[in-house]
Amino acid sequence: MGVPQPTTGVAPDAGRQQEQRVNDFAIVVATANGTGSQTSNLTILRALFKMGIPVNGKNIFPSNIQGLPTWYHIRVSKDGYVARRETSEVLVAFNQATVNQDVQELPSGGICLYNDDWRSMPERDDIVMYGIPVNEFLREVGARGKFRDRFTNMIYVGALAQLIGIELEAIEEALNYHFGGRQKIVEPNMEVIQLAYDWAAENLEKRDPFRVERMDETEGLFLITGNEAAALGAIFGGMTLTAWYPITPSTSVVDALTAHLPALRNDEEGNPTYVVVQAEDELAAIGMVVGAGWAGARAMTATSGPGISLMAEFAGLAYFAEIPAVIWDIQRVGPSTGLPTRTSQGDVTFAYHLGHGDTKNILLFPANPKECFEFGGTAFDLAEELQTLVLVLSDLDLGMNNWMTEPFDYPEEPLKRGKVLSADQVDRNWGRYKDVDGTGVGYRTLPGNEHPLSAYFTRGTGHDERAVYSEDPDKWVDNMARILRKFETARQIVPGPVVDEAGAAIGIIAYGTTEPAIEEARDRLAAEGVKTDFMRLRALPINDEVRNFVERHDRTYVVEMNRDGQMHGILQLEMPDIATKLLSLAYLDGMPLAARWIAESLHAMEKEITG
Amino acid sequence: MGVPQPTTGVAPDAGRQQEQRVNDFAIVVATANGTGSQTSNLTILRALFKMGIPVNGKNIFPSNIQGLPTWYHIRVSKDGYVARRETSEVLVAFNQATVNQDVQELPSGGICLYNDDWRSMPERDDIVMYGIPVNEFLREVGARGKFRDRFTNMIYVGALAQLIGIELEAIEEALNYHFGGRQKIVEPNMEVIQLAYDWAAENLEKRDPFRVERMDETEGLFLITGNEAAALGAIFGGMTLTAWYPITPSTSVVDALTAHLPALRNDEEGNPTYVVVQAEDELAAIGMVVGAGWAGARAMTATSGPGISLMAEFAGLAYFAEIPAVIWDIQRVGPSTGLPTRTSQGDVTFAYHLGHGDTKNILLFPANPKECFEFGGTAFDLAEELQTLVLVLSDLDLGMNNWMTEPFDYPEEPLKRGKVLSADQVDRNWGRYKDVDGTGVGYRTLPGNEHPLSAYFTRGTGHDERAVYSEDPDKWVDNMARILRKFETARQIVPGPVVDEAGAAIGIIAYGTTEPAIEEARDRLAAEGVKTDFMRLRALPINDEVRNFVERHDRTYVVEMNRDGQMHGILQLEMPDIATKLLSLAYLDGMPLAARWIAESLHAMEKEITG
Amino acid sequence: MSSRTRDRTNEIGLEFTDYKGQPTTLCQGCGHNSISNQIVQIAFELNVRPHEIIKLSGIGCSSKSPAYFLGMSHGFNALHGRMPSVGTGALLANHHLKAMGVSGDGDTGSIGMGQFKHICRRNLRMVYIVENNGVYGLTKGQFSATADEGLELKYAGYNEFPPIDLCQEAIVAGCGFVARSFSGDPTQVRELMKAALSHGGTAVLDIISPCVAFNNVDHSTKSYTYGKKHEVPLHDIGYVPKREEIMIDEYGPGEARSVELHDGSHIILRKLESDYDPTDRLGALARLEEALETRELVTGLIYFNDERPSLAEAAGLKDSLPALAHLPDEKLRPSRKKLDEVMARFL
Amino acid sequence: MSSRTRDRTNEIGLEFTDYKGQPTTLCQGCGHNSISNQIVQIAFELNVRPHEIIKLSGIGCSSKSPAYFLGMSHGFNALHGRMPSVGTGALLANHHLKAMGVSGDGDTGSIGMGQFKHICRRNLRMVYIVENNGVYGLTKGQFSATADEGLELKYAGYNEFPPIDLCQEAIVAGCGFVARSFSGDPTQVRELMKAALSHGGTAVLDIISPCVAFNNVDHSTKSYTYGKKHEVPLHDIGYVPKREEIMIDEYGPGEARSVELHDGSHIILRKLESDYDPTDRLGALARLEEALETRELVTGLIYFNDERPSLAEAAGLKDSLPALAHLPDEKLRPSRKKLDEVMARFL
Ligand SMILES: Cc1ncc(C[n+]2csc(CCOP(=O)(O)OP(=O)(O)O)c2C)c(N)n1
Ligand SMILES: Cc1ncc(C[n+]2csc(CCOP(=O)(O)OP(=O)(O)O)c2C)c(N)n1
Ligand code: SF4
Ligand code: SF4
Ligand SMILES: [Mg+2]
Ligand SMILES: [Mg+2]
Repeated sequence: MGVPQPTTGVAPDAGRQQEQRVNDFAIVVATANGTGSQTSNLTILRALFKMGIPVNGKNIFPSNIQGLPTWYHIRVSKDGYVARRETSEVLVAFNQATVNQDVQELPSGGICLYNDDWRSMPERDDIVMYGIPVNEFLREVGARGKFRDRFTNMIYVGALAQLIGIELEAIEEALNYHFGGRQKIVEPNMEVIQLAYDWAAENLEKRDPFRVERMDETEGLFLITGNEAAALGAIFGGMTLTAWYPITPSTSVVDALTAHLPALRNDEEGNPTYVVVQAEDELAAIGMVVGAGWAGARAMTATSGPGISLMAEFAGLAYFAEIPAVIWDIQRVGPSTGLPTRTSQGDVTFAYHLGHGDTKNILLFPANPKECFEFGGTAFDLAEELQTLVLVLSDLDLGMNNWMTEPFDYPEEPLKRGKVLSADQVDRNWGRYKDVDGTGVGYRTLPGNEHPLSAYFTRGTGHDERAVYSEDPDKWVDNMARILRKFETARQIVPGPVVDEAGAAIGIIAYGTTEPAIEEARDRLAAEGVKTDFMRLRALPINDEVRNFVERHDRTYVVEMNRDGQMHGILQLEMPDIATKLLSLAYLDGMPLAARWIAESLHAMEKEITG
Repeated sequence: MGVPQPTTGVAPDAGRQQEQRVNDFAIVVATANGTGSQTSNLTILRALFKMGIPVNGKNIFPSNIQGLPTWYHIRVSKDGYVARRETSEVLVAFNQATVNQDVQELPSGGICLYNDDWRSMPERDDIVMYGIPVNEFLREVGARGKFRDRFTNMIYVGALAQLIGIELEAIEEALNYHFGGRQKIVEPNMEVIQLAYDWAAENLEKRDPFRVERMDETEGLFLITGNEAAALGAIFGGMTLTAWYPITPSTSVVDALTAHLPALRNDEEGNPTYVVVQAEDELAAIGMVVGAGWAGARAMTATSGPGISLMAEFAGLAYFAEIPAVIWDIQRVGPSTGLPTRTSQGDVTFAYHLGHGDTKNILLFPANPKECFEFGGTAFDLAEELQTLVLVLSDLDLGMNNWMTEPFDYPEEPLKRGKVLSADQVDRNWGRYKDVDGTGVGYRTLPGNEHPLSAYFTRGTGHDERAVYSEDPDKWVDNMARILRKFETARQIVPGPVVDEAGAAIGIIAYGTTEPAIEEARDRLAAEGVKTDFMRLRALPINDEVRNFVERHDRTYVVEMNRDGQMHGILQLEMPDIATKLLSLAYLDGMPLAARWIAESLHAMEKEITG
Repeated sequence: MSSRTRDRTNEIGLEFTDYKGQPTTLCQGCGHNSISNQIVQIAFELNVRPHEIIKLSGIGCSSKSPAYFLGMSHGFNALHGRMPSVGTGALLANHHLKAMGVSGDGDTGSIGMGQFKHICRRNLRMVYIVENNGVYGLTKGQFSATADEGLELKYAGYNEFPPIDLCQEAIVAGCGFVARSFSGDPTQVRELMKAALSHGGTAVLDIISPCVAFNNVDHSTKSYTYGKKHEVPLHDIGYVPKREEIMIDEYGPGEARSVELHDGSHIILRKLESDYDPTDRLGALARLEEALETRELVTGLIYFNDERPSLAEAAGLKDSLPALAHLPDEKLRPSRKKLDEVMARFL
Repeated sequence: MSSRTRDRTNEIGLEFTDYKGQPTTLCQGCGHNSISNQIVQIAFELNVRPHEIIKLSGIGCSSKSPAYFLGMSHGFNALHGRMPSVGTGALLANHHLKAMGVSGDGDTGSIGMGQFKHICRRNLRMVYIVENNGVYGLTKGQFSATADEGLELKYAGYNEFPPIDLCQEAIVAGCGFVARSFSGDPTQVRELMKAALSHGGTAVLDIISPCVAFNNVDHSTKSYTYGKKHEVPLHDIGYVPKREEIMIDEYGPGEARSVELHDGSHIILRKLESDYDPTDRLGALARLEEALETRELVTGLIYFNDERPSLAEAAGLKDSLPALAHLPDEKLRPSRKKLDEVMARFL
C-alpha cells in the first residue's frame, strides 16, 4: 500500500506567507548538545505559555553528552495544536555545524536568527536573515569559560523575544521558575536577555510576519513532562519500591521520583515510606520488583527497549506465578540499541507477549501527562487486582518533553490492593490459585502472615490450586485456562478507549502520543471533506467497544509509530472476521508523527480505495 | 469454541478386546526415575524395532534426578502410526508409588505385569494381572546394591518378552547396541532376562490378546532422537562454534555434538575444526554465537524457553546488526520454568518477534529426525545467506525421544556462506548495508580481511549504508525497510511447506511434531467420512503456497501444541482477508498430541459449523 | 539429634515436625538433604517463628530444597541465578522478615555471579547458603565454575578451568559474614547457620554438599570421601543465643574468642588453627588461597565484619518502622493538599 | 609524541593517521579521549597491522570510543555488559586476531560483572580496558559500582555503597595480567597497553579516566585533580618488543625486573616501591586493599602470571591452525562415507 513518506525540508504551506502570522507557527532552535541551551529553550517555551499561548516543545537530541547537534522545536498554536510540525518557520541557527542544512530546511518566507560572527552563511533570497554579533555581546557582559555558552544561549532568547514579541516579564517569570527563584542566577541571565532584546530593537528591522500575542488559553494549565507526571502518579498511587537501572529515556522517571519522594512521602518523623534502589542491571531491577510485589509492596521499574528484552524471563515468572509488578517502558527506537534518543511505539507486540510460552500481558498507553499521572496509580491497582505484570507503554516524546496539561485529579478511589488474606481470614479451604469467583484471580497471603496455614511456596514451575508442585497435565491445563480467564477479567477493568465519534464512515484508532497529531490531521481532513471518527485505546486487552467501533465504520485506520503496524495486527487478531476493515498507517523514523503525514497518508489510501 | 478435552484413563476402544491384537497396541512401563529403567525400556523398543515392527517410544519423565515416577510409552503399530496413544493396553507396573493410578488407567481388557512382592494391589476384574516374584529373582541372581534396581528392570523385560512374544535374539541385539557390544555388561543382563523369560513361560498363563509378530517394516530405518540428529546435521552443516548453557531438553543436542565431533570433525592431524564452549549463562552463550557469527564462524546455541527469554536482547542485535546466528530452541512447556520435562510448541510467537522493537525472525520447524539433520545445515545456510538470526523450533518430544527414520541424505549442495567479500573483492563502492540486488542483503567483510577499506564498525545503533553511526530519520527508515526486504527474500528460500492434498474441502495446517498424530487423525476422520488435506509448515515466514492452500479449502484447521493458537494467529495476520477460514485447534498439557484428540476436536468443530 | 528432640515442643510451642517441609525429592544421600535437615533443626532449636522467615532460592536441585524445610514459612523458588534480586525486593518490602536463601554453585557462580556480587556489596540482610557440589546437578552433571581444575567425571568429561572460590568472591565484594562448611559436618553447619541468622547483613555459607549422582569420585574436592578426609576446621564453633549470654563466660578466654552478632547473640570460636583471625580480610583471602593450593577443605567462619549497615538500614528502613508492604493507605497516598502544592509549583 | 612521529610512516608503511578513527564525539577533556589517543599511538609504534586487530566494546561513553581509534580495524560495539561474550565468540572464530576491548565501569562492574569474571576465568586472550570513571557517563552521571563510598555528586547524590575494586575482582577470578593506570599518565598507559597486547591471555587494564561532565570533583578518587595528586606508581614500566630483545640488558639488574611476555617481548619493571612483587597474587590483593584504605591510586602492573593456557589453547586451537572462520568447506563437512558410518552405527 502506497503510504507516502514524510517530506522534509519543503514547507507544504510556503507561499501564503505574507499575511501576519500570529501565534501560529513553529520555532526551531539549533544548538550543540551540552551547551546549556535547554535552559534557554525551556525559557522561551515557558514564556510563551505564560503569555497564554498554547505551545509544545520537542527536544530532538543526539545520544551524546556534549558537542553534537541538537534541535529544539517549539510549536506556537492559537488553535491549540501540540503535535510536531515538520517545518518550522522561525530558525534560531546557533550551531555552525548544521547551519547549512538548517537554513536549507526553512520554508520560503521563513526567518533565521544566526550568529553574525561566523565567516560564511548559506544564502537564500526567499528568507529573512537576522544576524546577531554574539562575540560583541559576550565581550560586553564579560562572559568567560562555560558562561560563554550559557550567555550565548540567552542572547538568542532576547533577540527572538524582541523579534517575535515575547514579553520580557513572561521571560523573567519563566527564568524564575527554571531557577527556582534564585535571583543570583536569574539576574545575570535577564541582563543578557535584556541587552539582546534592546539591541535587537535598535538594530534589527522586522521584515517578517511571525508574531506572538498574549492570549488566554493556558489559564489553569501547566507544563510538565510525562515522566515527571508518571513519577507523581506513582507517588500518589502508593508506590513503595522502585528498582531500576539507568537508561534513556526512562531515567527521568526515577529522577523525578527521587526529587519528589522526600517531600511527599516521608512520614511525620521524616522516615521514608518507600525505597528506590539503583540495581546492577535490568534483570536485577525487575527481580527486585517481583520479589517486592510478592512480599506485598507496590513495586515498579522504569526502563526502555533493551531493558524490556532483559526483563523477559522475569515477566514470564510474574505472569505465571501471578505476582503484581509494574514496568514503565518509556519507548525509544529499537530494535537493539537503535536510536536511544528518539521516540517510538515499537515495543507493543513484544511487551504484549513478553516471556516465552503462552503469555499475554496487560498494557497501558498513556497519551499525555495527565494520563501518566493517572496510570501511575492505575497500573498498581491493576497489577494487584489481577496479580500480574502490567506494562505502561509511554514514549520518549511524552516522557521527556514538556506538555501542557490540565491539573491532575486527586485520586478519589482508595488503593485497590486486590485479594490479600490477613491472618484471620485464612482457613483450610484456602488455596492460593483457586478461582473462587470466576474472575480467575485467587486470594494470596503475604509473607509475614501469622496464620499457620497461610504459607505457600511460589514457583515458576507447574503447580496445583494450592501452589503444590505438579506435573499433572490436567492441572497444567486448568491453571493456564484460569490465568487466561484473568485476561478476560482484565478487559472489563482496564481503562477503556476514549472515543470522539460523530457518525463518520471512516474510523481512526490510535494510542498514546499520536493523539495530538491525529486530532490535527482530522481537522485537516475534515476541511478537505474527509470526516473521521476517532478512538484512542488506553489499554490492552481491549473490550467490546473497540470491536463495535470497527463494525460501525466502513474502514478504520490504525495509526502508530512503528514499522510493522503492531497494534493493527493485535486488533486484527481480536476481530478476524472483520480484520480487513482495519487498515494500517504505521511509520517510524524516530520523530513524533506529524499531522501532515497522517492526513496525506490517509487521504492517499482513501483515494486508492474509493478510486 | 467447544474444543473437547482429552480424556485420560478411559480407553475409547475398550470392549473390542477379545480378538487377537497383533502389533497394534501400546505398552506403558511405570518405574521410578533414576533406577536405570531407561535401558530396559529402550531395549524393549529396539527389540521390537529389530523385529521389523514400527514403534515409537515416549519417555514421560519428571523434573528430578532420582525417585519420582516416570512412564515410558511404547507404541507398537503395524500401520506405522508413531503418535502418542492416550491409552496403553499393556502396563508394566513397577512403581509402587503410582500403581493404583496406573492400574486404574488401564482399559478394560488390558494387562498388567507387576511386582508380586508388594503387599496390596488394586483390584479390577476386567483386566489381566500377571505377578512376578521380583525378590526371588534378585536373590537367585544375587543382585546387590544398585544392581538390584538394574536387574529388577531386566526382569520385566524378560517377562514381557515372553508374554507378548518379543524375540530374545532381538533383545540381545538391542542390548548389544545399547552397551556398544560390551559382553561383560550384556551377558549378565541377558541372563536375568532369560531367567524371567523362562520363568514366565512356565508360570504365567497367557490370558490376553496382545502379541507381537515379526514384520518387515523397519528395514533400512534406524532409531534416533531429534537432538542427536540435529547435532549430526550441524556437524555435517559446517558448525564451527557452539556456545551453550545446560537446560533440559536441549542439553542432549550438545551432548551429541561432543560425542560425535572428534570422530567426524577433527582433521587429519587430530586437530579440531570446531569449538564447543559451555558458557556461564544463556546471555553469554548467545553473545558468543553472535561474536563468532560476526567473525565468520557458523555458530549456534541450543536452549529452551527460559534461555530464549534471556537471549532476547542479543536476538535483536543479530536481527538489526545483521549477524548470522542459529538458536535451536528445544521447546518445553512454558511460561516461566513451567514443566521442564514436558513438550510444547509454545515459543512460536515469542521467538518470531524476539527482541524489542520491530523484529521478525526466521523460524524453522523440523518434524522428525531427518529434518533435524537437514535443518542442522539449512539453519546455517539461511543465517549466512540472510545475515540474520535463525531459530529452529524443535521440541522435547522430538528432541529427546527415539524416532524411526529413513537414512539421512548426505547434503549435496555446497555450504551457502552468503555474501562475504574477500580482500580482493573490496572496493570503494562497497558499503556493508547497501542493497545491491534488491534482496535486502548487503555484502559483509570479516575481521582479518587485509583490504584497507574492508573494516567497518558493527553496532546496534542507527547507521547508514556504510555502517556509520546515524540518527538521520530517513536513513533509519531506509535501513529498516531494507531489513524487512530480507524477510521477503526469506519467504522464497526457506524450506517450503509439505503438502498432502487430494481435493478435500477441509484443510489442516500444522508444523513440527504434531505430524504423526495428524496423519493418524486424518485416517480416522476419513474412516468417519471426513476427508482432509494436510499442509505441514517447515518455516516462517511462509510463502504463497500457504495462502493458496487456505484459499482452496472451505476451512483450514491449524493444529498446534500451545494454549493460545500462536501459529494460527500468525497465519491470520498473513491473510487477514481470509482470516476466518483459519480455525484454531490448540491444546497444551505437556503431552504430545494424540490422534484421538485431534480427530474428535476437529469433528466436534465440524459438527458445530455444519450443524 | 536425639529422638527426644523430635518429640518435644520448643519454647514457642512448636514441634520439630512443624519445621519440616514436603518430603524431599532429591537423591538419597544428596548433601543438600542433610543441609535441609540442619535448617529444620536449628529453626526448632532457635524457636524461630515460621512466619518471620522467608525461604528463597534460584533453580537447581539445591534450589528445590526450600520446599523440603520450614513448610510453615512462605517460600519463593525464583529464577536461575536470580535469588539475590528477588530477595532484595522481598526484604525491602518487608524488612522485618529474615531470609533463608539456598542456591547452588551453578546458580550462584555462573548465571548468578553478578547478582551474588551485588547483594554482597549492598549487604542485604539474608542467609545465603550455597550448596556447592561442583556440578549442575539438576541438568545432569555438567561442570560448574567451582569444579576442580583437571577433574574428570563420567558425564562431564575433563575440566579445563580453575575453580572460582565463592568465599573469596564474597569477601572481595564486601560481604561481612563468610563461612565455609561441609554437609558431612552437620554440627558445624548448624552453628554457622545460627550465627548467620543473627548477622546483620549478607551472610554467605558456602557449604560443600556432594552430588552423589554426578560428582562423588573420591579425588573430587566436592565428594564425601574427600571432604571427610580433608576437612580442616579453623575453629570449634559455638552459637550462644542472646538470652543465654551468661553462658559466654563458661568459654575459657585465651583460646576462645567471642564475637557479638547483630541481634545480641554471640558466636564463640575456639581456635584450632592458632593464628587465624576471622576479622582480617587479607588473612582470610590468604588462608583461602592457601587452601586452594593444598586442596584442603578449610571450614569455619572465615571472615567476619559487621561494621557496614545493611541495605535496609542504608535505605532508612529502621527496625522500628512498619514494613513497606503493610503500610496503610494513608501512608501511601499523600494528601490532596500536597498534590495541589506540587502542581502549584508547576504554574 | 613529537610532531615528527605524526608525519613519518612506521615500519609497515602506515602513517600515524592511518591508526586514527572517526573524530571523537565525547566531551572535551574526557579521560576516554586520552586513552583512545594512546591506543592510536602504540598501534603506530608497534607497527600493528590493522586487520589483525578487532575492537570490541559494550555500551557507554567508553564503549563508543573504539569508533575513535584504529579506523582500519573491524569493530563491534556490542551490548551493555556483553563485550566479553562477543569477544569470546569472535576470538574463537578467529584465534589469530588480537582484540582491543574497551568497556566502562558500569559496563564491566554492574551489568557486566558475570561475563567479566568468566572471561578472566577462561583466560580469553584479549586486552580488556576499563575506562573507569565511577559513574555512568552516557546516562548522565549515576553512580557506578566503583564510585567512592560516601561520595556526593551534583546529579548522582550520595553514594551509600563501597566501591568494587575491578583489579581485585580480576585477580580473584584468575586473570593473569592485571594493571591499573590513570588516563592522566599517558606514558604509563602506553607501556601497559603494549605489554597487554603481548600477553597470552586476558589482560585487564583498569584505567581511571575522569568524567569531566559528572565526576570530576577534587575529592573524588576518579577525578583529574585527585589522580594527579595521589597516583602511586609501583614501578617504572618499559616495554621492549621482541625484535629489540637485545636491549633488555641495558636495564641494569637489581632494581629492574624483566618479564617475558607470551609473544617474546619483554616488560621491564623498575621498582619504585621496594618490595612489590607483581607475581605474588596475595601480595597484589593486599596492596590493592591497602590502597583502598589509604585512597591511593596505585598504578602499574599489579599482577602477572602467564602460566595458564588461553581459552583458544585449551580448546585446541593451536597457533599453527587456520581460523575456524576461514576453514574451507572440505574441513567443515565430513565425507559421505563418514555419514554412512555414523548411520550404520544406529542400525
Ligand atoms: C535460565 C535457565 N537456564 C538454565 C536452566 C537449567 N538449569 C536448571 S538447574 C541448573 C543448574 C543447577 O546447578 P546448581 O545451581 O549447581 O544446582 P545443583 O542442581 O547442583 O544443586 C540449570 C542450568 C534454567 N532452569 N534456567
Ligand atoms: C541493557 C541496557 N541497559 C541500559 C543501557 C543504558 N546505558 C547506556 S550506557 C550506560 C552506562 C555506561 O556506564 P559506563 O560503562 O561506566 O560508561 P561511561 O559512559 O561512564 O564511560 C547505560 C546504563 C543500555 N544501553 N542497555
Ligand atoms: S543430582 Fe546431585 S545435586 Fe541433584 S539431588 Fe541428586 S545428588 Fe543431589
Ligand atoms: S559524559 Fe563523562 S564519560 Fe561521557 S564523554 Fe563526557 S566526560 Fe566522558
Ligand atoms: Mg551444583
Ligand atoms: Mg563509567
